[in-house]
Parts: sequence; structure tokens; C-alpha cells
Amino acid sequence: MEAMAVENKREPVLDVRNLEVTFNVARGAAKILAGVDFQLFPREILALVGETGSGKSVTAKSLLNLIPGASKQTSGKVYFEDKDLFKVSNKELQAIRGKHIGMIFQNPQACINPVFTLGEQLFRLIRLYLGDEIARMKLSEGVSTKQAIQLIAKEKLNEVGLSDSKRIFKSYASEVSGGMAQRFMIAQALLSSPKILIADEATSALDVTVQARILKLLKDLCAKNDTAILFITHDLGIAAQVCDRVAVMYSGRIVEIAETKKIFSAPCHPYTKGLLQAVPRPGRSNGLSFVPGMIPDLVDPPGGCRFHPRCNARMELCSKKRPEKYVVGENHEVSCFLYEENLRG
Amino acid sequence: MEKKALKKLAATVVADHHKMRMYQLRQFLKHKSAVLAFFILLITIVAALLGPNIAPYPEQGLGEVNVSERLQAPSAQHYLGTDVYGRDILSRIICGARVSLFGGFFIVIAAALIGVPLGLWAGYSEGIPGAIITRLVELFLSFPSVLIAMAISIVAGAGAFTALLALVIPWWPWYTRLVMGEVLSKKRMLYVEAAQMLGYGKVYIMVRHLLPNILTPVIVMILLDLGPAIIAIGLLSFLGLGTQAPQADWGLMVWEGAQNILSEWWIAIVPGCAMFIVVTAFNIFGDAVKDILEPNRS
Amino acid sequence: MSLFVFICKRFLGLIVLLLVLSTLVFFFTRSLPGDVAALYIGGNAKPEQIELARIELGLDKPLHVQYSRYMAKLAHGDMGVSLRTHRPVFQDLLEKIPMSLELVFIALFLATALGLFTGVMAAWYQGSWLDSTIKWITSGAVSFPIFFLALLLQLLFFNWLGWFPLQGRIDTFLEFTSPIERITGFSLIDTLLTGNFTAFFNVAYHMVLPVIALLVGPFGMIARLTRSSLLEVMQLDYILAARAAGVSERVLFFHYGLRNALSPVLTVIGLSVALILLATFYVEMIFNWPGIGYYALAAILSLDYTALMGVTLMIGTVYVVANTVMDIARRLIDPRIK
Amino acid sequence: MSGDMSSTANRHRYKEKEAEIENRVRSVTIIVTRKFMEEKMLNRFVQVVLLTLMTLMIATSAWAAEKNMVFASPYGITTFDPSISYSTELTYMANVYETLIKVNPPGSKELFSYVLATAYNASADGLEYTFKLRKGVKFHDGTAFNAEAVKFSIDRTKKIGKGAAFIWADLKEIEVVDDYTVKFILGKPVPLPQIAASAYASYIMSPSVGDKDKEWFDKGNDAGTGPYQIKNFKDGESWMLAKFEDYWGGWDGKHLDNILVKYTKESLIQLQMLQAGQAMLGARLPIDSYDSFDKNKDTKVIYGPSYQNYMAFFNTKRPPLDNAKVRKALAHAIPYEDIITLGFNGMATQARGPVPNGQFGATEDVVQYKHDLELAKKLLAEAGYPNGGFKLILTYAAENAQEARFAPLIQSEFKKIGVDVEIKGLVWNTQWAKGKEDPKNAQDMFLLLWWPTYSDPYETLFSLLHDEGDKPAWNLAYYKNQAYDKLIREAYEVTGSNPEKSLGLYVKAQNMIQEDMPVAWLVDVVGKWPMSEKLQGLTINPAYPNVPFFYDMFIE
Repeated sequence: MEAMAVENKREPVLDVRNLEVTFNVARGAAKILAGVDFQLFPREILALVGETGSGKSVTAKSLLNLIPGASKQTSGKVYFEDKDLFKVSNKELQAIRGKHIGMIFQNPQACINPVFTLGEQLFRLIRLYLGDEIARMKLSEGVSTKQAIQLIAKEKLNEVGLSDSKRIFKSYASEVSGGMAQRFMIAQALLSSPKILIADEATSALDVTVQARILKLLKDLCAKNDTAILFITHDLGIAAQVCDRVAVMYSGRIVEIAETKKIFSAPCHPYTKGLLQAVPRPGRSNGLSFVPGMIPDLVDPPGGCRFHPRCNARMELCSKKRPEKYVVGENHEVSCFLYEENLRG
Repeated sequence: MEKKALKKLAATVVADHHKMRMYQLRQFLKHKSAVLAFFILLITIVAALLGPNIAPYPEQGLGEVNVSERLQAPSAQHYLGTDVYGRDILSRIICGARVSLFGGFFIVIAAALIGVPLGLWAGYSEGIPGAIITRLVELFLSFPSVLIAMAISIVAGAGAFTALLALVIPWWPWYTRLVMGEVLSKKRMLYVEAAQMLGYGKVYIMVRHLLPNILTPVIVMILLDLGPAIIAIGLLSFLGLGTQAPQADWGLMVWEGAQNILSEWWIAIVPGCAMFIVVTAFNIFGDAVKDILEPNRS
Repeated sequence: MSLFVFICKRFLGLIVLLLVLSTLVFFFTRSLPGDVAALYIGGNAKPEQIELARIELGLDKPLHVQYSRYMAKLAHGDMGVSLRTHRPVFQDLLEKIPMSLELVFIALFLATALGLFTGVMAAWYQGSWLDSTIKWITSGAVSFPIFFLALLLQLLFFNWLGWFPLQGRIDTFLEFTSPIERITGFSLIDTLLTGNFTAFFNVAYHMVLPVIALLVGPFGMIARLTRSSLLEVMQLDYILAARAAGVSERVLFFHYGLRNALSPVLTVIGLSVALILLATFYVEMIFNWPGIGYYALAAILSLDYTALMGVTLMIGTVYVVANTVMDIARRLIDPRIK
Repeated sequence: MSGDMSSTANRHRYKEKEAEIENRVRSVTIIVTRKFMEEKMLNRFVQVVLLTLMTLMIATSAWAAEKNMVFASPYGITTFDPSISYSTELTYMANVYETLIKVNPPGSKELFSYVLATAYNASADGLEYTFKLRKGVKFHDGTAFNAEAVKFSIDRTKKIGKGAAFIWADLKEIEVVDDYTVKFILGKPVPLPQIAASAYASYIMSPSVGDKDKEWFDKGNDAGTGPYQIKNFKDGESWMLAKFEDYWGGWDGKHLDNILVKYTKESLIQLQMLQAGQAMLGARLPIDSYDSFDKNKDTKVIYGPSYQNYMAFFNTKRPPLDNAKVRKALAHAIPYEDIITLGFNGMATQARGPVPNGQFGATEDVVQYKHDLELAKKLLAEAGYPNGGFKLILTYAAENAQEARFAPLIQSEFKKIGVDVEIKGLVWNTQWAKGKEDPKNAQDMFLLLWWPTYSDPYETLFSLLHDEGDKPAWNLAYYKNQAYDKLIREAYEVTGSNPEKSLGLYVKAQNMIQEDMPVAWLVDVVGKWPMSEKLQGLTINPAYPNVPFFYDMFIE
């Protein structure tokens, strides 16, 4: 508890302010992200949860400005160590990508270039990130660049539990299992022990047993390298297992953010409550419950609080104006009018 | 509350469909070149439809010779000059447009009408029929289409219509192959399997569930094939295997003019240009439509 | 499946195809109109002589006998005697193929090189003015009826500009002063081998226009496909992942993207071999290039059945071989196909 | 040193390696590498370039001068076998082989001139002809020419019985009187001189041929006595006619030494080759380009008579053309002038009858049909087709540019009298095959280009119109007329003994035909040779179609 308190005084390693992303789609302009703010502190694991289409992945991708195409506009600020990632030149951004902010994705196999061996791709990145490391090894161990790279690669693969590096180097994406692929991706992402790792549904595609191991792996490695993780998932269960804090997203906004315990013990936002209800638990009396209705159309979203059409505690105010963030406790913010007076009182 | 939501959803879906079309239209209008192409095609098609009715010298367009005015360079009374028989080339081109344009349409549409059903069948029901059709397609595709067409129209005897048929014969397999590919990728999809669970008949599933979902690529292919089809017709009639004199046909006209290329060059070049322009127009138009209907495909 | 097995399979496939083709062609030509024997005699022949010729050609035998004979001969590489040139078809083919291959190879090579380059440029500068100009040029390039293009080139570069010769493979007087010794049949190679540089440059000079005529179409196809396939690839997850890993756009594009985009392009190159083969018919006729295309066209137009069979088989073979080569290339650059 | 030497040097260097190349022992690459190892390639390259440049300059000038020329020829080789040859290769055969006597061009004093014979006489009954032969003639292979050779040649031709061998049908046997005298014994009194002077099947070849067959000749071998020999005939694309040193005519005076024949089908390309000086002699230009070509100061066209003529057979076996009136009407509806203008650029004359202008048997007395639409309409009306209203199918040989050109004229003109014509351009062989099928469902009109095998009208009149029963070969009008058949045979048999009588009979026969009009005689072609202004001495002899006698030609 105290520890947490201490950390919160610390500077955030990633500070996202009023991030807005709009896509021009067939039917007009879809506001995928309508003002997302959150902070990521060193060494913490922040979960970003929400239904499919709530904008989790878009958030993750737009942080590093990875979504190509003229059909989107981005606004807001993303501070990474007092650099605004939306302001810096492409070159700088490129230097930050991977080296300082790593990223892993949902279906690892599709993320590995099919026409190169895993080795080739790993080596390339090592050469990219770890120039001085290589130089050091060449001096200390008097090995050729090639060997140096190989050694590093071997070591990194061992870290993620891929011991048979020889085979890995030679094999192609199509020849490794999902689990192995994801381990490989992790190894790649953590090569230069970045400050931040963005894990975008990193484990959702894997089956449960593998999932668990990968999660453990992630957690340990990041603890070891002081890497903060932005953990994006639709699975509250996983969030609960691994994360320090949880941010609940709904339709392009963060509706509630708090420490994991609080979210699960005392959820505030009606949507969060709904979600938690929906998680099936053994021995719960009233069978399956769900959040009625479906995620809103992003092209013309409901006015005011985007959740109000589905909200069972809806007030007429809700459809009129957008709720602010209301602090309901330590590190616990909710944007819902129910807690307006909390703020005052 | 549930109901309302669903109603709203349904409403939006319908609305979306309309919006979608409007959006696509807007997208198309953004392609300046495509719009231009479209108008060129429109004009040509009208010209082809009216044919002799708008040709300055209708009977010459249909082949009447006029020895006194032979080999005239483009001028006031003959905007595009006259050919070796003294026939007004503009009139010839207008009358010739029919063969090229409608011939082109005929080929691709006929090819699609044969190829698509076969493709559906072969793709959906594996086993003997599928295998046979696949082999057949492979055999046809293992040889340049126009050559096959040449061969056929030699046997069948030269003539505009035989040439068209001769071109359809090696053309349909391309559609079969396309459709087979599509079907194979779609048939494992939930909506198909669901339909199977529900015990619908093969044909029903093919027609009601698969066909609509593979229509777009077929349409795109048809559009993109029009240009090549017109060229193919030209290739045959240039060798005298297509339309017979004195009927006008662009490919044939180029051939008739080829002898005089060094002196009265316009006789060959003008119809050639007509062909080139129309084909380019079809290609650009097809590309644009493809970009819009299949934005995610190459 | 190992490469070797793959090639063997294709080879067997080829043999089957040739069997089918030759059978088809045989019965096809037998169904052609006109009197083979009369054609063979040529000129103003009298009926009696035609009867003689009919026996000489074995056309008096029943069809199945003719067929079995034909196949038996074919097995020994004997395609019969051309009704037009009255020389063994096989010999004719052997003499003429190199002349065409010379054109085809050069054209195909240039088309591929230019096509790839242009396509990549268009994709790299996607949406720029360059892209749109290239789009115009390429969609024009694929829209040329080959015969029209050939005539246009002649008109432009011979008649108006006078830069290139109108036709032929070499200036005729060179056939006395420095004739080409036939070694390989590829005139460029032969002239080099015999140090006959006059002829070499002369032939090269004569090649320019035919080659241009041949390469325009395939160039367009390849460029267009390269562009679209590259852009498609650049949308894929692994590119995204690599980008997220901080790989520079240039490397992403030319190293990660291009290599993946290549395999459909290779397929099209295989197909464009067929395109060029067909084009040679017209180009060689219009440029009076004494190659296989000219031979084939002459055979078609004069209903030279035996030659037709030979040509068909040859084209079938070339076509299959070309596509096999392309498939092998694809397997080499793209492990997924294995 | 002259350029020729350098190029021969090249060739010589190559010769050394020829053997190994021939038997494919070493691969090409080895040769290349060896070449590189043997000679210091670089400075040799410079050397060669200089040499070749010199070669070019000297050669081109040396070339344009004087005794060699390029012939851009559309006439391909069917066979080089003089006994069988009956096709376009005549152009060369007539320069390589010789006949006993030769028909003179029309208008010359004598009907014949002597070649390998020096005199002949006929027996009173016209059944025996004795030829005195020229002494001191050598065949290309060195064998001496004599009576045996004559007997051998004609017998061989008769024995093989292909090509135009039929002209010897009435020859019983050949008797060698002595070395330089030979006697032809006939079964019927046919005009042997004409036959012996035939453009086909009457060539004398060396007995050394023995039983060598067609294949041997088709490799490019020859065994003639003519001024030229066939050299380096590899593929059918180009070959050489090279001077035969010991030609009996001798080589003093102006002659051509070597003629390089470039097989060139397309008239457009011949035109370009002549204009660019790539060739000095051509044969066919694009129809519309003769005038401008002739005007050009470096080029000219030589015109002369020819026995080639175009005709249109009417199908006399099927209505409505089984009615002579209709046929006459159509004959009057044919636009002869336009055909001449458009199809031949004015270089032709309207044909009278079957016998081509200038040949024995063609006279003013043969009735000629004129283009007259009114008369045509009138005749149609009389025949019961007041304003036409029937449809005809006309076939022509697709290869023939002229026919392709003027067929539409007929069609367009017939439309004016209400007769629809469907034109079918077929490959000659197909057109002919269809023509020989059952008349009932054959074409209605058949365009044909015809020329006589030898210079007596009988062959033409017989082949084209005698009753061929139900196996038509050339009588594609399917015309039957016993009276006519008897008439021409009679004429044929008296040509030798009594030309006047036979002429009269031939005219009678022709007018008999004109009455029934089974065939519309379109045009007699004018022979033309487009060539370089420098080329001289070419005379056109219609008896030998498309033959330039190179021996008489020279370059200024």
C-alpha cells in the first residue's frame, strides 16, 4: 500500500492526455478514441480492459503512431519522458520504437515475417539496438560481430525459455508454435530492456496453459528490467492476475481507473459493475448476467455519456453532457455523474 | 428496451447500406481519370448503339466503296481521312465500334455465365466433379487463350460471331478458377456451415449463401476483362479470322491500313488509336471500381 | 515436398500435357478444312498428283493408323515435314526458336527489370504525382493491341524520326561482307563468338524496335502488380510489428515488404511469357523477324498442319517450363510455399 | 588490305574451330573462354572495330558497285527438284536450269529462240520432232551435256510424274540419235516445241543425278546448265545464286555475278528494302505505292506483259447462276475499271477471254463484256429477276492481296443491281478444296488467278472449262460443253502444223464460251518489277512468269 503511494509521487514514464483518434470510414467520421487520459508509472503493470471495439488496441497502436493511412486524424499529447511522441520527428520516433518502447501483438505468428528465418530478424534488431553491447563483447571476449550477435541472441532466447536457439535461428514463422512465436516476440521486444512494453492482447490467442506461462514470463522479465507494461486485454480475469492497476475503457473513453483490488472489490462505474457481473464465477446464484444492449455506433455516438443508453442508473443529465473525471478514492477515478456529489462532498 | 435497441440497429444497418453506396459513388467521383474514362466509354457505347445513324457517311461505314475519293488525308469532309476504298474512316470506326464493344461484353459475360456456376459447383462439392473441372481448367489455362481461339476459328471458319465464341471457350476457365478459389475460402465460414446444419440443399446454399459473397470479385474481374477481350477480338480480326470485309472492325481496319503505313499512315493508326483509347478507358474504369469495391485486395 | 520431387512432378505434368496436346492437335488438324495433299503439292496441281501426295503423306490410311504413326514418330522427335517449307518441322523449329528466344529473353528481362523498378517506385511514392503518372503510363502500356503498337513504332521511329531500321534482323549487304556464322543460332552470341562485331551491332540495332514492342505489355502488367502487391503486403501484421520494433521505413519497404510482394509478381512474369509468345506472332510478322512467331503465324494462315502441331507442342512446352521456373523461383524466395 | 580480307580472316579463324563445334564436342562457353585466352581480347577488339568499319565503307561501296545484288523476293521454295518443281521457285529454276528452246516475248520476230538446242524440225504428221543439241555445254557438276542427258531428264520427269509432268502426256518416247541429236516420238500431234519450252517440267539436268531424289535437291543442290548455281541454301530465309564459271554463254560483257535472295513475303517490307537500298530488286509493292516509287529518282518500275489473269467462275450448277442470262447480267455488272484502278493501281487491262492478252489465241475477235449496269439490270429482268433480290457467296484466296482488294468492289457494285454478295476470304487451299466439293453446295463465284504452264492456249482452255464430270479440279464453273471440248482438242492438234487454222478454232471456241459466260474474265495482269534505278537489262517474258533472267542484267 505504502509502496504504491510512494510510486505515485514518482514521475510517470508515459503520460497520455486527451488522446483522440478519428477514422474516416465508409459512413463518415468515426471517433474511435474520444479523449483518453492515463499515466503509466515505472515498473507498474497497467491493464486496459474493455469489450471488443472499445478502442483498446487503437490506443496502444496510436501511442507509437503505428496506424498508417491518411484516413485518420490524431490529436492529444503522449509524453514519454517529457518528449511528446506526436511532436517528435519520424526519425526520433523510430529510435524510440522498440528500443525504448517495446510492443507485442495478438497473433504472434502473423507478426513474424514469413520469408525470413527468426534468426535473421532477431539479429537485425540486435544490430539495431545493441550496437555498443556488441562492441563491448567484441572487446571483452574478442569475438567477431557475427558471433557477438549470435551470443546475445542465444542469451535473450534462453531468457524467454527458448533453449534450442540453433533450431529457432533456422526456422520460419510457419514452423513454430504460437507459444514459441510469442516467446520469440517477447524476446525481441525486450532485447534492449525498454522502459515500456505494450502488450496488445498478447496472450488472447494462446490456449490457457501456455497463456499462464507466458504471463508469468512477462511479469518476471519486466520486474527484472524495470519495464512498465501497458497490458491490453478484454479478459478481466487476466487483468486481475497480473496487473497493479486497471483502466476500464468503454467506447473510446476510460470510464474508470483504479488499483486492481479496488476495481474488483468496489467498482463504481455502472459499466464496470456490469462487466464484473458478466464474469462467470462458480456458485453465483443468478445464472449468467450480461450488460444489456451493445456497443454504440461510433459514427454517431450517443450524446453525453456514451454508455447511457445501456445504463440502468441513467439520469436525464447523462444524455446531455459528458461526465468529468471524479476522484472517488486514492488513485481511483470514475467518469459518471453518480459520483458528482462525491466530488463536492 | 432490447427491442428498441434492435430496431435502432436494424434501422442503422439499412441506413448504412445506403450511406455505403453514396460513399462509394463519392469515392468514384474522386478518381478524376476514372470519371473521364467513364465518359469516353459512355460516348463510345452510344456511338456503337446508334452506329450508321450518326455516321457522316453511313453506307460507306457499312462498306460501300467510293473509288474516286480513295486515300484522302484527314480533311473537312473526311475528318479522319478515307481508306483504300475511299470510305470515310470516321464512319467506319463508328460502325466498327459495335463489334469491339459488344463483342467484348459478350465474351466476358458469356465466359462468366459458364465459368461461375462451374466454379461454384467444383469448389463446393469436392470429389469427382470438382476434380474433373479443375483438370479441365488447368488444361485450358496451360495454353495462351488467344491461340486456342485462333485454332478454333480456323476450324469453324472465319467470321465475327465464330471469333467471339472461339474466344469464350478459352475464357471461362479464368472465372471458374477465380470462383473456385473464393468458394474454397468461404465454404468453411460460419454462415455456410450454419446453413448446412440447418439442412439446406447444396444448390440453395450455393445460390443464396455463396454466390452473393463471391459476386464482387466476379464483377471486378468482368470489368477488368473487358479491355483484354476487346484486344483479343482485335488480334483475331487483324489476322482476318474475325469480322469479314466489308463489315467494319477496328482490328481489320488496322490490317487493311498496314500496307499503307509508310504513306497513308492514318488508315491504320486511327482505328488503332480508337481501340487503344477504349481499352485504356476500360482498364482505368475497372481499376477504379476495383479500388472501391475491394479496397483491401490487390 | 523437396524441390527435386516438385520438379519431377512438373516434368511428368508436362509430359501428360504434351500427350494431351498432341492428341488434341492431331485430331484438330485432321478436322481442318482443305485438302492436306493439295496443300502439300501447292501451285496448280492436277488431281492425279494430289492422289500421289496423299499416299506419300499416308493420308490414305485410316485415322487411327495415322494417329499411332504420328505419335510413334513424335516420340522420336519427328514432327513430320512442313507442308509449307517442305522441310522437317523439327529442323525448322530448331533453326527458328533461337531467333525468337533472343527477342523474348531480352524483352522479358527488360520488362521485368523496368516493371519491378517502376512498380516499387509507384508504391514507395504512393499517392504522389509520380504514382499517378506511373498509373497512367502502365494502364496505357497494358492497353496496346500489339499489332498497333508495332506499326506505331515503325511509323514513329522509322518513318518520322528515322532512328531505327523498319524491319529485318540485319542489313542485307552484311550477308556478303560479314555474314553471321551459325553456331548457337542466337545471332548476338554467334557474332560475338566469331568476333563479327559489325554484324553484332547491326543485329542489336535491328532488335531495338521489336524488343520495345514486345516488352511494353508485360512491363505494364508487372509494374501494376508489383505496386498493388507491395501495398497489400505493407498492410500486414508483421510489417506493423517490425515498424513497432523501430525498423526504418526504407528497410521495411525494400527488405521486408518487397521480398514478400515478389511471389505473385513472379507468377505474372510466368504468365507474361505466354503473352510475349503470342506477341511474337505479330511482332515478327510486322518487323519481318525470321523467328518462330513468324513461322507459327505463317503456319496458321497457310494451314500448314504439321508445322502447326510442332508449334503448338513447342509453345505448350515453353509455357509450362516458364511457369515451372517461376514456381521454383517463388519457392526459393517464399518458404511458405513449401 | 581490303575489308573482305578481314572478314574472310574472321571466317578463317572460325573455320579452325568449326569441326569441334560441328560435332558439339565442346560447349560454346569453352570456345568463348578459349578465344579470350588465345587472343588479347581488348586490343583485338579495337583492331576488329577499325577493320569492320573499313570493311563497311569499302564493302558497301564495293557492294553497291557492280556485280552483286540483293533480291527481296516473295517467291518461296516448294522444291528444287527440276522434275517436280511447279511453283514459285520457277523464279530461280529458270536461272539455274535451261530448256532446249525458249519462247520469245510477244512481238518478237521468231516464236522461239534456241537454248540447249540449236535447231529442230517436225515430221509432216507432227508426230516426230528432232532436236540438234548445242555442243560444249557443261553441267554445274562438270558433266558434259548431250542427248543422253536430255533423254534422262525428260524420262525422269515423266517417271516421277509430279508437278507439271502431265505436259508430256502425249510423248511416247525419246530416242537418242547420236550424241548431239535427239528425237521425240509423240502419240498425238501436240505442239511439242511449246511443251519443250514450258516453264515447268521441261528442264534438262545432269545424268549424274542418277536416282538421287527430291530430298537431295531440296538440300540446295542443283544439276543444271544455267548461268547460276544455288549456294548456301540453309533455312528457307535466304540463299545465293552464284555465277557458274563455265557457263556456255560465257561471262564477258555485263552480267550479274551473285544474287542474294532474301525471302520477303510482305510487299511493304520489299518496298522499304528497295527504298533503303537494302535490295536492288523486288517483286511486289503495296498496291498503292507504285507511282510514288517509280517517281523516286533512285528507284523505278519496269512493266511488261504477263500471261497471268484473274477470273471469276460462276457456279453453273445452281440457281440462279445456272441461267446464262443471269451470268451475262453479272458479267456486265462487274466494275472492271475500278478493279483495275484499285486492285492493280491501273497496272492491268480488262481481260477479253480465257487466253491472256499477247498469248497465241488472244485476238480482237473474242467478244469482250463491258461494265454496263443498265444492260445488266435489263438482262436480269429478262431472266426473271427484275431487281435482283438474290444472294451469292464469293470466295477468294486470302493470301492474294489483289483479290482481297477488288472482291469488295464486285460486292459493292452488285448491290446496285440488288444482288447481295457475301465475300469469303479463304486460304487458297481451303478455297480450292471447297470449290471441288459438290457444286450443289459450293460457292456461287470463285475468284482465281491463273497462268498457263506452257505457251499454247490449249492447256488453259482445257483445264479451265473442259467437262471434268463430277470430279472438278479447275473447271470450277462445273461447265459442260462437248462441242467446245472437241473444238479445242482439234485446235490443239493442228497448232504445230497449221497455226492459222488452230487460231480460228480457238477463237470460235472462246466465243462459244462467251455466249454461255460460265466464267467472267476480269483482268490480264501487267507484269511489274520494282527495282533500283541502277539495275539494267531486265526483260519481262510472260511465258516464264515472275522470272528475272539475271544473266541479261547488270548494274550501272
